[in-house]
Order: sequence, then structure tokens, then C-alpha cells
Amino acid sequence: MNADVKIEVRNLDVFIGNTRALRGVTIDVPARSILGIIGPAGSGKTVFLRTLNRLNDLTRGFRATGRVLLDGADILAPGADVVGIRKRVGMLFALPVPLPMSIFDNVAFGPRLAGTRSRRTLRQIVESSLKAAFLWEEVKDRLNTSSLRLSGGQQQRLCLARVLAMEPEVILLDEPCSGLDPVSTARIEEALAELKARYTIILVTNNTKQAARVACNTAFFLMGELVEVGPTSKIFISPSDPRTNDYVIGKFG
Amino acid sequence: MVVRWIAERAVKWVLIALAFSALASLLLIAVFIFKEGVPFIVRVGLKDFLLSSEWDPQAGRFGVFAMIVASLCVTFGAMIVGAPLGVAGAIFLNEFVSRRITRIVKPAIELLAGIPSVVYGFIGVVAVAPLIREHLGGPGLSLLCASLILGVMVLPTIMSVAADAISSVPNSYREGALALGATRWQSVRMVILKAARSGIVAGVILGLGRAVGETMAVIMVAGNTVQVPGSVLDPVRTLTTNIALEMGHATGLHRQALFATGVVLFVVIMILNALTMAAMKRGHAGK
Amino acid sequence: MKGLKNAEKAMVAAATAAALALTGCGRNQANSITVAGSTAFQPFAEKLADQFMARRPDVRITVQGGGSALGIQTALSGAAQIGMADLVKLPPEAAGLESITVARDGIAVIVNQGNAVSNLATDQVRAVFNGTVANWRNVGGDDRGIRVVSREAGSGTRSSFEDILGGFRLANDAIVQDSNGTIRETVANDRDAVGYLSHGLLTERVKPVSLDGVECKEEEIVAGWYKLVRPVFLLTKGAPSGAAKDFIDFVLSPEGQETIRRNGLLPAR
Amino acid sequence: MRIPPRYAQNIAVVLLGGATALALAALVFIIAFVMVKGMPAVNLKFLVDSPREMGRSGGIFPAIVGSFILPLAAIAIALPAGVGTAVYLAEYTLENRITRVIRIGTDCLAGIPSIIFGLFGFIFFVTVLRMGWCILSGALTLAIMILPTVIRTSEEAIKAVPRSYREVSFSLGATQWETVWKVVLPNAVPGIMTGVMLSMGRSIGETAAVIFTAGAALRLPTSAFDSVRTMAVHFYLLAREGISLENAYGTAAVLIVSILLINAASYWLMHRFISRRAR
Repeated sequence: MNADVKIEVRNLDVFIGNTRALRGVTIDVPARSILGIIGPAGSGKTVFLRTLNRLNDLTRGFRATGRVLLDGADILAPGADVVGIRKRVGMLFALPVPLPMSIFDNVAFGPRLAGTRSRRTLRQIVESSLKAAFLWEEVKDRLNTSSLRLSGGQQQRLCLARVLAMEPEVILLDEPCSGLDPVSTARIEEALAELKARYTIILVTNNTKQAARVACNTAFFLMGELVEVGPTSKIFISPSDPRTNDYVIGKFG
Repeated sequence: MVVRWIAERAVKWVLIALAFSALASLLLIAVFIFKEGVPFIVRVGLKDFLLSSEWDPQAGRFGVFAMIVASLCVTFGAMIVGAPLGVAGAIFLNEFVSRRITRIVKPAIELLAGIPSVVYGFIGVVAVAPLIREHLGGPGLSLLCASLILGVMVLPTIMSVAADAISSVPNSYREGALALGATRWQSVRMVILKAARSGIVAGVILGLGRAVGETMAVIMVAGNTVQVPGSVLDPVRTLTTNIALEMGHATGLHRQALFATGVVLFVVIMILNALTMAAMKRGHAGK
Repeated sequence: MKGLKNAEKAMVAAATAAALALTGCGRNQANSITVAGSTAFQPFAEKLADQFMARRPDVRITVQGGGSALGIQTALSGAAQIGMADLVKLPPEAAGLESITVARDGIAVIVNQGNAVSNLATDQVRAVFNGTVANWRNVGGDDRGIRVVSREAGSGTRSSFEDILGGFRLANDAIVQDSNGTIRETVANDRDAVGYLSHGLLTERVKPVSLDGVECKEEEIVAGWYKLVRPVFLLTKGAPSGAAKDFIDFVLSPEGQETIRRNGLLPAR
Repeated sequence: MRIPPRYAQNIAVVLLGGATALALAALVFIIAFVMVKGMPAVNLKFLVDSPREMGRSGGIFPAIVGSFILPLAAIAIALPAGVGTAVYLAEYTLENRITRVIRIGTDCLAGIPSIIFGLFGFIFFVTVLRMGWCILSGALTLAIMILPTVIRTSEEAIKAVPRSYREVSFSLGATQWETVWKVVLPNAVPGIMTGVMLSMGRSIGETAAVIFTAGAALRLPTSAFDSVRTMAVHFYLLAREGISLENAYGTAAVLIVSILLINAASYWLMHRFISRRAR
């Protein structure tokens, strides 16, 4: 289809056990921009996100039908290279999860898996990734200390750097600022604004204002259904579906 | 990527093979014991073997009833000694004593779990049995002596597992109970023991398993007479000691009879396992 | 990734251990002998093996206990090149083995040092151990109950003891101990106890009683007066050969026999 | 009639404290007994010399060596097998009939008395496989004996590693095994170590299973196919045959001090490991 569409989702149904978590979702994710996904708790946002890098494979009872095309190739196909997909589609979780190792080792984790052994190359990757995540200045003198000593906001930026270090094409963010204070949130958003020039970003957020601030396009999920998707300004100013309107103006959710 | 995929596959198969190692060992052991023991039981007859108390290998009489009774009595006796002391110790160290003391005492107790059972047994022979003989009568080497020694032997296991269970009860439970005006003891009795119950039971079961299976210490202190004990001062022979005592000398039918004793021991332990598991499940269901 | 390194180290260590284990296979079988069986003779065999290896550094002898039956069994299966047995009558399955008498051992009937009894007739010993006499008064002692302490069924000492005395069954309520040492401790600690053990392991902690007026002493045993004597056999599958033969020859040599005598057993003849 | 809570509290404290004191007294008595009787026999010569006259005199050096080699060899065998099983159960499969069978099998194995392990090891390794009494036979037998403990503690330790670590690792493109090896296992090491220590304690004090399989040779072993005698076995033989009570108690004292040292060393190692990771 369109060269500027990175991910095409067609009729995606997801079941977890007997619960139908997504119902016939069809959506195009444009390349090099930020797609915000909003919706109340339990609307299927996170399930959707985790389907895009096949992390739901770890969930007991998970089953998906439909197609998810990443650059035209179906990632749900039986023979798909799951590990390869996950390398191309990075993910940042709701709570920062620094692995209990040094800052350097955290960021170098992905490149090392990919086979990079040279200390110099690793150093460069770590430095550039930390810079891109706006963390370099704060930690450059203590790369070998434990990542667990960082503050919550720093930890989340470290996780972002860790994702960037493996040079993905798509970055999934699952409510990355839900546990952070406004200042830390601002720093993450700042980083995202710069990153969208190079990456396809999907940002799930509970905070509709955040979507309004950073997303180029916004999708609204409700009870497993994609209600509406479009340019952020349209979703927030003149949504076509009344449910979207109710949600963005804060009638429920 | 292909190399990685192959490696991943190989690892998985290696792990599956390893996962069956325990099962394979168990089967191998069971086959060896049953192969030698079951034909004997068939030949002598299950009833004669299980329900007779006469054990005289030279005369060709093989009955293990007295030993089954003795094994159960010794284990039960050891639990009467070890379980209350172990659990009481665990409660006291966790709830009524300062952390600092607990931090010193608990590793010291765990150290005792590593002392060889033969050392316990020998102390039983030279220190405990004479006391029993002088003050209570009988030969000293007896059901009582074996129970005391085994009880002390399983004490560290019970105490340390129960203490772990009690210390993992969230502090908020304690504070909640105390905030409602409970005394320390009431909070222990009504809240903590309930919450830590499955862990405490697990500790007792571990101790029980160790007591049923213990051999070398029991050989030294139980007197090893084949008889259904009439009192705690009588000497007894358990299933495990019967095997260890005579295996070195047994040939032919006698040897098979000892393997058959092993089969009985195996079954007794499986039954005890099943019973305790069922009890644990009930405990969970009641929660 | 410190943890990774540790895990790797553990793996390397395990692999090294496995490799070492495998290279061990290459040892020279011909000059390595295992001697196994009778626990009573085990210490003597260890001593003799040390002496033998001092003059024959090319041979390695390993001595294991386990009991006479195990000696027979392992000699038959080949797990041991030489079995040790100390039974008066070898069981039928030992028929396929060569047996060489290398020593003799007296069996002493022992009582507590505080016991007044110092002599028993053969009949009395039989009656005491089968339970028909249950009070020391009946055999010339104080008015106290008798506590019989015996070795376990099948033990070389016990079978020999029973075979020599002939025709009796051990009292049902006898205490059973599975070694000379624990028998000795039990009798030493219990005023009413009576037991039996290898003559070589007598100490002043217990009191041996005379049998029909014959003391359990080396001279009496050598002279053939003392009745409770059993042979110690070394067993081989087929006629002994190679290092095993050399070792047995050494045991039978004057030096070997002197070692046996000095440590409390009696020479073969 | 109800006992007022305040009195109940006092009664409980007295009873519990009394029971604890009794338990501790029994344990202290045992250690003191061994130490008082054993320490006079212990000196440098006792530690570094070989036994003479069947252990009546001389030292216990080969037995000290045996007491370390045999449990370590057993752990070297049981650790990969046990951790591998635990990884498979916890990471590679969901609960199903196979895992249930493996679990029940493991529990049954845990309940088998050591004397049966000894018999089995003697028949299978010593006789059928013709390995003879040797370190390898003993280590394999002990390995089977401690396998359930290693599996259980490792599985608990692995399950305790936060799920989020796994998700992060996967999302960074790690394969299943890379996740296990680089993220899960390093974080489970302290828990696995607990199992190793428990197993070490059980192996070092074991006699029944060892005497039937590793034998009781008094010499220093030179290969894995040599028989060894551990301190526990040495104590057993010396005390049982009444060869030398002084040296028997001396051996027990050295054994207790060794266990103390091993425990202390492992606490120290673990502490170092944890603090290095959290540095």
C-alpha cells in the first residue's frame, strides 16, 4: 500500500482465554510519526501494543487472528521470526524496569545480543543512546554503577536509551509516564518529540492531554474496539464518534 | 540467525532431557528395588510378609509388621519431640525476640542441620541411653531414645523452615492486629499462625520425611530388636535399620527379603507423602 | 554482568570435573586391587595393604568393608578382586570361589566389668543367649535380669557364634548392634548386659568370661582349647593371580602373619 | 472460664521461651559435647597427617579432602541437572500433565531414605556399571539424592525473578535461552545458592549412601575412580568399631568446624555477589 505506512493491522481479533480482548481492529500506523492511543482501562490498548511485538506470546491463553503487517510482512504468520521482530519493534513499559546490572550493561544489553562485542563500538552506542534519551549528562560519570540507584524518571529514560540502543524501527510505549512526576514526564516527551523524526512511535497513554501534546495521530479504543482514529487535532476538536467526544472531554474513563 | 535458532532448539531439548533426569532416577531406583523385592513378596505372600512380626532369616521367616509399627512409632515420637519445640522456637525467635538475636541464632541452628546423623546417634548411645536406663529402666536403647535423638535431629529443619514462613508474613498483618488492640500473643495466635500455616506444615513434613528415612542414627540408638513395642522403653527395629543392618550379610532369599523391606518403606513413605499433601490442600482450602 | 561470569565459571568448573572423571578411566587395572568384605578383618587388611604397598609401590590396594556376604558377592561379580569373609560355614554361593584361610579369630563372650560372673559353661552360654535363663542368679551372679546383646543376623561373628554353639535361636528380646564397637559400648555401659565380640577388639572396658573354664586368651586359642574360634578367608574368583596372588602370599608370609598376630588376630595355623 | 489476654500473653511467652530454651539447650549440648570431647585430639598434625593404624593414630587429612571433593562433585553433577529441570519447568512449559508427573516424581525422590540411595548406588554404579567404589559412584549417588532439593529451591528462585525482567529482555530481542541465561539465572543465583548449601550440608553429613558407593579407603584419591572416605564415614567407622573414640570425636569436631566455615564462606560470597550486582 502506501510507502509511508509502517504497520498495517487488518481485522485483528485477540482472545485471552475466553475473553475477547480485541475485536476486528483495522488501522494503519504511519511511519516516522507518533500515534497516540487513548481509551479507558480495559479497552485493549495494552493488549494491542503487546501484539505488535509478539510479547503476548508469553501470556497464557493468548490467541490472535487477523493480520499485522510490518513493512508488508505478516508478523503473526506461523513461521515469523519472533526474535527478529522484537528487535525491530522496541518497547518501553509502564513502570521503569532497569535490569539489576550497571547502567552501561543495561544499555549495551540489546547490542550485545545482536553480536556486538567491541568495547569501543558498545561505548559509542551507549553514549549516543543515552544522549538521545536525555540521560547522558546525568550519568556519564557513573556508567558502571547499578541502574537501581537511579531515580524513577532517570530509570525510565535509561529504559528508553536501552530501547534506542538496539536501533529499532518502531518504538512502542506503554503508558511510559504513568509513574513519573511532571518534570520527568516533560523530559520523556521532549525526547519523543526529537525521536519521531527517525522512528515510528506508538504511545499508549491514560493521559489524554499527553496524547494531545505529543501525538500526530490519535486512536481511541473502547472495550476492545477501535472507535476512531485520525489526526490528533481532529480527534480532540471534532471527533466523528460521540463516544470519543465523551471520553476526551472527560465524561467517563 | 539460523545458528541462533538451532542453538535455541538444542538448548530446549537439553533442558527437556534434564527435566526428566529426576524422574528417570526415581524410576531406575524403583525398578531396582521392586525387581528384587516384589517377586519375594509374591512368593511369601503379602499377608504373611506384612502381618507377621517374626523375622528370622536363618529359619526362613520374614515378617515386617513389627518394623512397620516401629517405623511409625519412632517417626511419631520424633515429631512429638521435634515439632512443638521447632515451631515454638520459630515463633519465639520471630515474634518475641529482637532481630539482632534472631540474626545470630538462626544461622547457628541451620548449622546443626549439617551435623552428620551418626554424630547424633553416637551421642545417643553414650549420653542419652545410659540416662534412660538409669532413671527410667529398660535397656536404654529404645523407642524413647530413638525418638529423642531423631526429634532433636529434625529440630533445625523444622525451626528454620517455620521461621522463614513466619517471617514472610507481611508486617502489616502484625500491625493490623496490634492496632486492633490485640496482645502480641493474640496477634500470633489469630493472625500470624494462620497466615504462615502452610509454611509451618511444610517444615514439619520435611522433618517427618527426614525422620522416617533416617537410618544410621537409629541403628545406634534403637536397640534393633524385632518386636511390636509394648512401651516406649522397649527396643525396636525400624524398616530402614533392618535394611542397613543385614544387607551386608544377606544373600539369596534373605537379600530379597531386605529389598522387599525397601519396597514396604517406599510405599509407607509414598502414603505419608500423599496424606500430608492432602492435609496441606485441605489447609489451603480452609483458608 | 557479574552474575553471568559467575555462572560461566560454575559451568567451566563442572565441565572440568567431568573431564577429569573421564580421564580417570585410563588407570591401570592390572595393578589396582580392591579387597572387600568382613568388617572385622577390614582394619587388618588395611594395615596389611599398607605394608604390602610399601614394598610394591606399583600396586594400589583399596580396602572396603560391607560385611562377609558383600565380600562373597563382590568377589563373584568382579567388583572386588579379593573378598574377605569370616564365617565358619561359607554359604552355598561361595562354592564357586577359591577360599584361603589367612587368619583365625576368637569370639569372646563379654559382660560388664561390674558383673560377678567370670565363667560360663557352654550350655549356660546357650541358655543365656536363647533366653531360657533370664537372671544372672541362675548362672552364679547377682539377682538381676540378663540383657542379651547380639550382632545382627548374617554377621560373620554371629553366624560363627551360633554355628559353633549349635542348635539355638537367639532370644526374641535381644538387643541387636551391628558392630564390635557398639556391642562393646553397650555392654560397657550396662551392668546386666552380655554380648560377644572379636577377641582382637577386647579392651578393659568389658570383661571376657571363660568358657568351660578356658579363658579367651591367645595361648588357649592357638593351643586349640578355646572353642569359639572362626577362620578368616580371602576369596578369589578362580585361582589368585598377578598382584592379587602376591598380596595373598604376603598375608600368608611370616611378616604378614606377624602383623595379624600383633594386632589381635591369630595366625592361620 | 477465659484467661484474660494479658495473662495468656505472659503464659505464652513463658511456654514459648521455655520451649525455645530447651531446643537451644539440646543443640548447644550436642555441639559442646563434640567440641569438648574432640578438641583435645585436634592439632595441626591431626589435620595434615594421614591416618595410621586404621585411624587409631595419625591424622585425618584424606578424610577432610574426601569431605570436600565428594559433595562438590555431587553438586557439580546435580546443579546443571537440577537448575536445568527448574528452568524447563518454570520457563519453557506451562503446567500440564508432563510437568505434574515431573513434580510428583521429584517429590517422591525427595522422600526416599538415603539407605535406599546407597543400595541403589551400590547395585547400579558399583556393580552393574562396574565402576567400583569410587568418587564418581558416590558423587552420582549423592547427586540423585540432592537433586530434588536443587530442583525445588532453584524453581522457587527462578519464579521469584520479576516477570517484567523477562518481558524487557524479550522486547530487546533476546531469545528464550538468552533471557534465561543473561537475565533470569543471574537474578536467581542467591536462591539457587540456598539449595546448594542445603545439599552441601546433607552430602557432607551423609554416611549410609556414601559408605555403599564411595567406599571408605583411607588413602588420598588420585582420580575420580578412587575410593574416598569422608569425615562422616571416618567418624562412623572409628566410633562404631570402637577403634579410637578420641580420634572419632576429633573428626566430628573438625567436621563441625568445617561446616561452620562453609556456611560462613557462603554467606560472605552471597553477600559479595548481591552487593556487587547492586553497586
